[in-house]
Amino acid sequence: MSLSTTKTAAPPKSAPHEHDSSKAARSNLGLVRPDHTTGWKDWLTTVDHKKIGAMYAIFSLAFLIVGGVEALAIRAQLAFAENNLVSAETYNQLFTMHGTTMVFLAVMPLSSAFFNFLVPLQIGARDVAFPRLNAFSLWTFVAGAIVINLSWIFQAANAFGWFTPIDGRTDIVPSAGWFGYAPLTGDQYSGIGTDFWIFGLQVLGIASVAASLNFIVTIINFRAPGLKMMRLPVFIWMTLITSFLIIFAFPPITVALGELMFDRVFGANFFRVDQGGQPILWQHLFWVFGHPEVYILILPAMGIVSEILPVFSRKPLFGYSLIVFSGAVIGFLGFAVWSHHMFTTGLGKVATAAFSLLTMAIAVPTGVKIFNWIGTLWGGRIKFSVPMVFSLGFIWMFMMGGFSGIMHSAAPADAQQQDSYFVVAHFHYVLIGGSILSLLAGIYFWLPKMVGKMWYGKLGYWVSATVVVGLNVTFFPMHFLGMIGMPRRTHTYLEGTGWQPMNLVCTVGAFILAVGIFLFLWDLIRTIRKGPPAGDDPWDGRTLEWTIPSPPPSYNFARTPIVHSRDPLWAHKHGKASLRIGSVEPDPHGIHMPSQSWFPLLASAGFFVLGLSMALKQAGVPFCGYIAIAGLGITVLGIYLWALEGPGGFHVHPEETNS
Amino acid sequence: MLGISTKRLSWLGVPLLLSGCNFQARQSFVDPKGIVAQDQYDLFLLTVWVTAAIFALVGGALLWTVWRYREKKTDDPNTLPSQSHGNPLIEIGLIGVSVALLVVIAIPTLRLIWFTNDMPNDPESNLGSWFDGETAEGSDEEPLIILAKGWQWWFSFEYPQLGITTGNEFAIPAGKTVRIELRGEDVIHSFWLPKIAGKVDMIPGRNNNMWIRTDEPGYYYGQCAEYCGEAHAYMQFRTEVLSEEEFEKWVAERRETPKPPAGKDWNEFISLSASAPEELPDTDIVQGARHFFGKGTCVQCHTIDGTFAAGKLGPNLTHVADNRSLAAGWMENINPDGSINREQQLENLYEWVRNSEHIKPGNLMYYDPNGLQNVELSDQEVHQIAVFLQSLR
Amino acid sequence: MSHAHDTTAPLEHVPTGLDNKKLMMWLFLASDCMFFGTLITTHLVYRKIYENVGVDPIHIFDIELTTASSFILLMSSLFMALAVSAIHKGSIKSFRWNLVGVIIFGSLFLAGQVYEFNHFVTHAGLTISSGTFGSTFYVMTGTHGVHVALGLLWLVSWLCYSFSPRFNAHQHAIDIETAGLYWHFVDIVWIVIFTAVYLIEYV
Amino acid sequence: MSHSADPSMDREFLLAEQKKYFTFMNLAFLMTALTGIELVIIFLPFPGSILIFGSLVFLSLIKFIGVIFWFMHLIYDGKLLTLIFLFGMVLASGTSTALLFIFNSDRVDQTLPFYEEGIIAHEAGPGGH
Repeated sequence: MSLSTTKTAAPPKSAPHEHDSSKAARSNLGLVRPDHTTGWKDWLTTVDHKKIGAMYAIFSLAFLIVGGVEALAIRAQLAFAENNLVSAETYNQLFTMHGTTMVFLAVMPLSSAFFNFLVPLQIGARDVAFPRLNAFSLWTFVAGAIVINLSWIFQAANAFGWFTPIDGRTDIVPSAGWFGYAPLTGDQYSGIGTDFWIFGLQVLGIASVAASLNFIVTIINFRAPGLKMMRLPVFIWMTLITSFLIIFAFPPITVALGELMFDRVFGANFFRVDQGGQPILWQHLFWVFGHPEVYILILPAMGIVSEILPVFSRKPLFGYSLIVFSGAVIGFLGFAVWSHHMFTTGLGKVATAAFSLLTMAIAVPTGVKIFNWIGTLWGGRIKFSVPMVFSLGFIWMFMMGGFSGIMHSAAPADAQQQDSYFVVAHFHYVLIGGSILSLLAGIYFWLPKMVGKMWYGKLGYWVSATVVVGLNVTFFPMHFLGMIGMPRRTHTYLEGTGWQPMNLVCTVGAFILAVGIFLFLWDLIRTIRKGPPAGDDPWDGRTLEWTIPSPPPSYNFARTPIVHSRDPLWAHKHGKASLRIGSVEPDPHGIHMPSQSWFPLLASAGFFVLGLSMALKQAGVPFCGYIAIAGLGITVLGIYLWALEGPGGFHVHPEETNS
Repeated sequence: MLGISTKRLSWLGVPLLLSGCNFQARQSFVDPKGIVAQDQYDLFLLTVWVTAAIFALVGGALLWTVWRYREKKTDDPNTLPSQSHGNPLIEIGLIGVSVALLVVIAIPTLRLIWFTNDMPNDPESNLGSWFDGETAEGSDEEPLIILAKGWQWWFSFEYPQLGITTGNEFAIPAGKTVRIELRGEDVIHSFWLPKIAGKVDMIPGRNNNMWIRTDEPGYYYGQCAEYCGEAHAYMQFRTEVLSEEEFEKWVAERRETPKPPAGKDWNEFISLSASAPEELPDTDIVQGARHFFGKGTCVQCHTIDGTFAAGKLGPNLTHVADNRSLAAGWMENINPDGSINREQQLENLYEWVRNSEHIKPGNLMYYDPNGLQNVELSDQEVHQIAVFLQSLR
Repeated sequence: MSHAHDTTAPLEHVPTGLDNKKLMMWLFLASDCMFFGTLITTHLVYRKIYENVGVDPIHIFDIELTTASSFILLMSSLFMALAVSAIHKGSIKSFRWNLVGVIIFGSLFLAGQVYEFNHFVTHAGLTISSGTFGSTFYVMTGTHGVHVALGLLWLVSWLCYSFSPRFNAHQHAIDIETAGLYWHFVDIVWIVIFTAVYLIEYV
Repeated sequence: MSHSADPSMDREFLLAEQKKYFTFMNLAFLMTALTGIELVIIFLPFPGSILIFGSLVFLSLIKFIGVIFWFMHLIYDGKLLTLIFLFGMVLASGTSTALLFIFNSDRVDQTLPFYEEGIIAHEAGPGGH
């Protein structure tokens, strides 16, 4: 795609003192920078947002499989009444880890993969604002994820008799639920699984907040010339709102987890009932985080769908400003409805009524989005490519999840639905039908850009069909299971309850869903290996990322684009000449590329040591307190070296090499 | 295309699912029998109808749009569809309609929040004005109060006005308002009796309460609905709604305390048991009682009214053989029709004491540091304890 | 010295004209509002629901000392503002002296807090396990103390770095300003804690 | 933060910095005075007075605003920064207010042992009051 060359004056630049050669330079510390490396060294030290995004995607898909296997084990156990496939303790560990894994290790990082890959490309930037901080976020996420999941290894070691915690408790995998309600998570009632959970989540929280700060700065400051806020793609808007939600929602959970840690490790009394602690406070703090977290999971999905629908309807998004505005309203209201997770805790009339009404109010901006999506389709020329099929499935399934959400908002009716399978059905429709479907749509949409290979064959349609069918067969009957009284988080149930037939249906559905995900992975791998070349713009796209080659070169844009409208590429192709994308005169020194670095990885490794050894300290493993301090030392050392090595960087000259 | 049509096909499965679903199931909240549950069900149905109507409209619009504006072979590839990007009037209109529909749900919701949260017996309560009867303001009659406590993993029910304590089962009179005080004794539990009323949590350190009332005598099943640890799934309870006379009878029965298997009274039995066991008759029941109070360490956790067994950590066993269930509702103790097969019951009691760790994994009777895991009991001794337990009615 | 020098766009392109690091620090501080908000709320909630916390805060608090601590932190904030002003003017010498002032006052504050904690534990018997009051008080003020300590570490690092030949007033002014923002934030958190935790007990 | 190398700009800049210097000094004196006033008014003989409570909140608010707008340069910087920070503040204080409203002593289980006996602290016995 050749861009017209509307020229602006080249910005004056001070002479850069970095050297331009493709040889690795030395940092201020005198160490050789890991620039221009290849293979694993390159991946470990990269600061390139595209590679970091790809790694987020790989890790999150891996954890999606882990969480999925946990889900299948849960469903297999529940298929028959009074089944004994897994023990009660294992079952509790499975559903705890399933929830934690899916929320923190699968859906959030998969969204993050899209943020990383797309944000600079869609706003016409070279990279994110702080590339090394971005690498740090990735590796800290990996550190936290490994800390939590290592508990399975220690549980296995315990089964073989190689490892026994000092208090003799054998629940080494977290088993208190992803919500971790005190006092069940107190040291009286649960073993070191809870410690793994606490420290893993704390580390993950650092990763999320650091990444979000980075994205906000990037979106606010790194937009290409002419890309005003109200010209941003909706996906970028939703990224911005999600990032704001993360930076405001994670502090409360950080504090709550910290207080829980003080209870468990240092004998504080935040949630210790006999000393005056109020467990209900944990619930409040958790849901002050937990409800915005729900929107952290769904808003990126809405952004992705808002990008895909216009492309395949060949029409602009209907009601752009209203969609953006309603996204912001959803985000803001997300902080005002947390207690609707606690309608049965005896909040009192006024609080219950207030939270009930506010929850209903959220249905309005959500409905606005759905109306606008239909408005986008209306009058378009709808092409049923795979991403579009997934997006349409998303709207349908998300609507169903939304409607059961409205049912929950009526607090007295919710007193029957709360903690029953009705709720399980509701949030799986929202999270699978909402988040996962749209993330799959996004993968089908942007993978060609990511790897430069195009999907081929009809497998994509089969994936969408299997996933949607599996989703409905699994979760639709759960509405009825909830209505006939099956509570959540139960390891088994009696024959006489009448829950058997539909549980069997759900289990069958879960395996259909698993087949769908398996087909998807197969399609993904075969496309990456053998797909035909995708070309720059395979879908007739509308936004800036489709103006550059696929896969994008390391420097993204050879010339910084100048944008004159919303949907710049569409306007460029079909609009008036005045709306064509311009470009900034390139810098004669070439494009400045940041240097790669080992130190973000080092700082994250410190968190890994810290988290793991704090959990093991609770198990009574000797010297772990000192190792934890050493871990903190590693992090501090990493940050110092990172700061002292200097920014570095080198220049590339795409115009020379390309022309 | 495929994705859409399959999605439609999946709807064909719904009737099949419905046929596999028994809405009269014993914990079904769509088969309400109490006033609170009935109101909650009505509100639920209202939300279902409202959302179903929206779903039909919006979903229909979606399907129609997708069908109508699909790409056709006849479309001219060189022209673009209309590039409209918004219509404020339509959007404001749709927002208005959504708000109106939500108001339809909001008004009865608010009404019911006040209705279910007003407690009988509270000075500022308006419950009396909601429906006529004994809870009206200024009425002399006190509602029956039940103190329900959640333990890991069983329920205890105390009647402070009547001086009765039961475990995992309680009875209430039909047609009377009952106020239930809820307490969590260790971790958070939740009291859920789906056919009578929605759940309210039992939170340690916090006083919660609810009221229930039903006019239909019968037998109802409930369960803990807040995840409370390893044996959460096994934490169930049952409620018998009795006519007023039957309730009086039940209260009288439950107030009776068991007699010792030998000797004049329990003190004598215990002293004999300690000083001169050979003077006691060598029957299973006597030996069982001795194990219960001695070697079996049962008294550390269980109470039998009228004796010095006053443990708090386990259910009250005063009338354990009259209970319809064992092991927090997990095992049947009485036939569904109410008749009693004594041999079967003995077998159950034996099984429960002998194999509790398999029947209810994680239960504290076995796994507590002072529990049965550290008590050596032969099969015969367990049998004797079961015989003694069966005598408690 | 700050976390990341490696911003990739020249300022000329920045649509808002705000420096990346400064923007990021403000975002972090906004996030930290929620952090300290939650900690202070935990304390206030327990103070609200328990009339009797087993210990009379007025008796154990030494309000004169705490007021002095507040004054000390305010003074350190003043020096910080002057240090930032100095570095903008390019006067490294004045910058260093002001920074030394910040570090001295900051250390004094920390010393005051250590003295206070020590006094509470040894004389009033208030430990982290003393009901909810001990837990919320120590964790809240302790977290604030850790923030102060981290800020000191950061500023001491800059003081050392200012002697390095690589230090350039022009180039590093923004880093100093960012560190300063953090330091001032620690000060305003203390302003809130001083009122909401200490003074309010006397009303 | 890059002021240009132009000498006339430099002089203006230095003048502005000089003005800031006095602003900072005055502000510091004001806040010291306010802190002193705070210490004094809590000992005024109106215990439990809403007036004292209100003035404490008011005084700390003044100090708060003084620091964020002048020491932290918000008044000299872009509006966006003010907006971001105030958004965080509003969210935090809103959540805090809601939680303080929701928590009431009337639902606290007052039968717990510590509540009756007041043994929450002081296991160590009477100290140096």
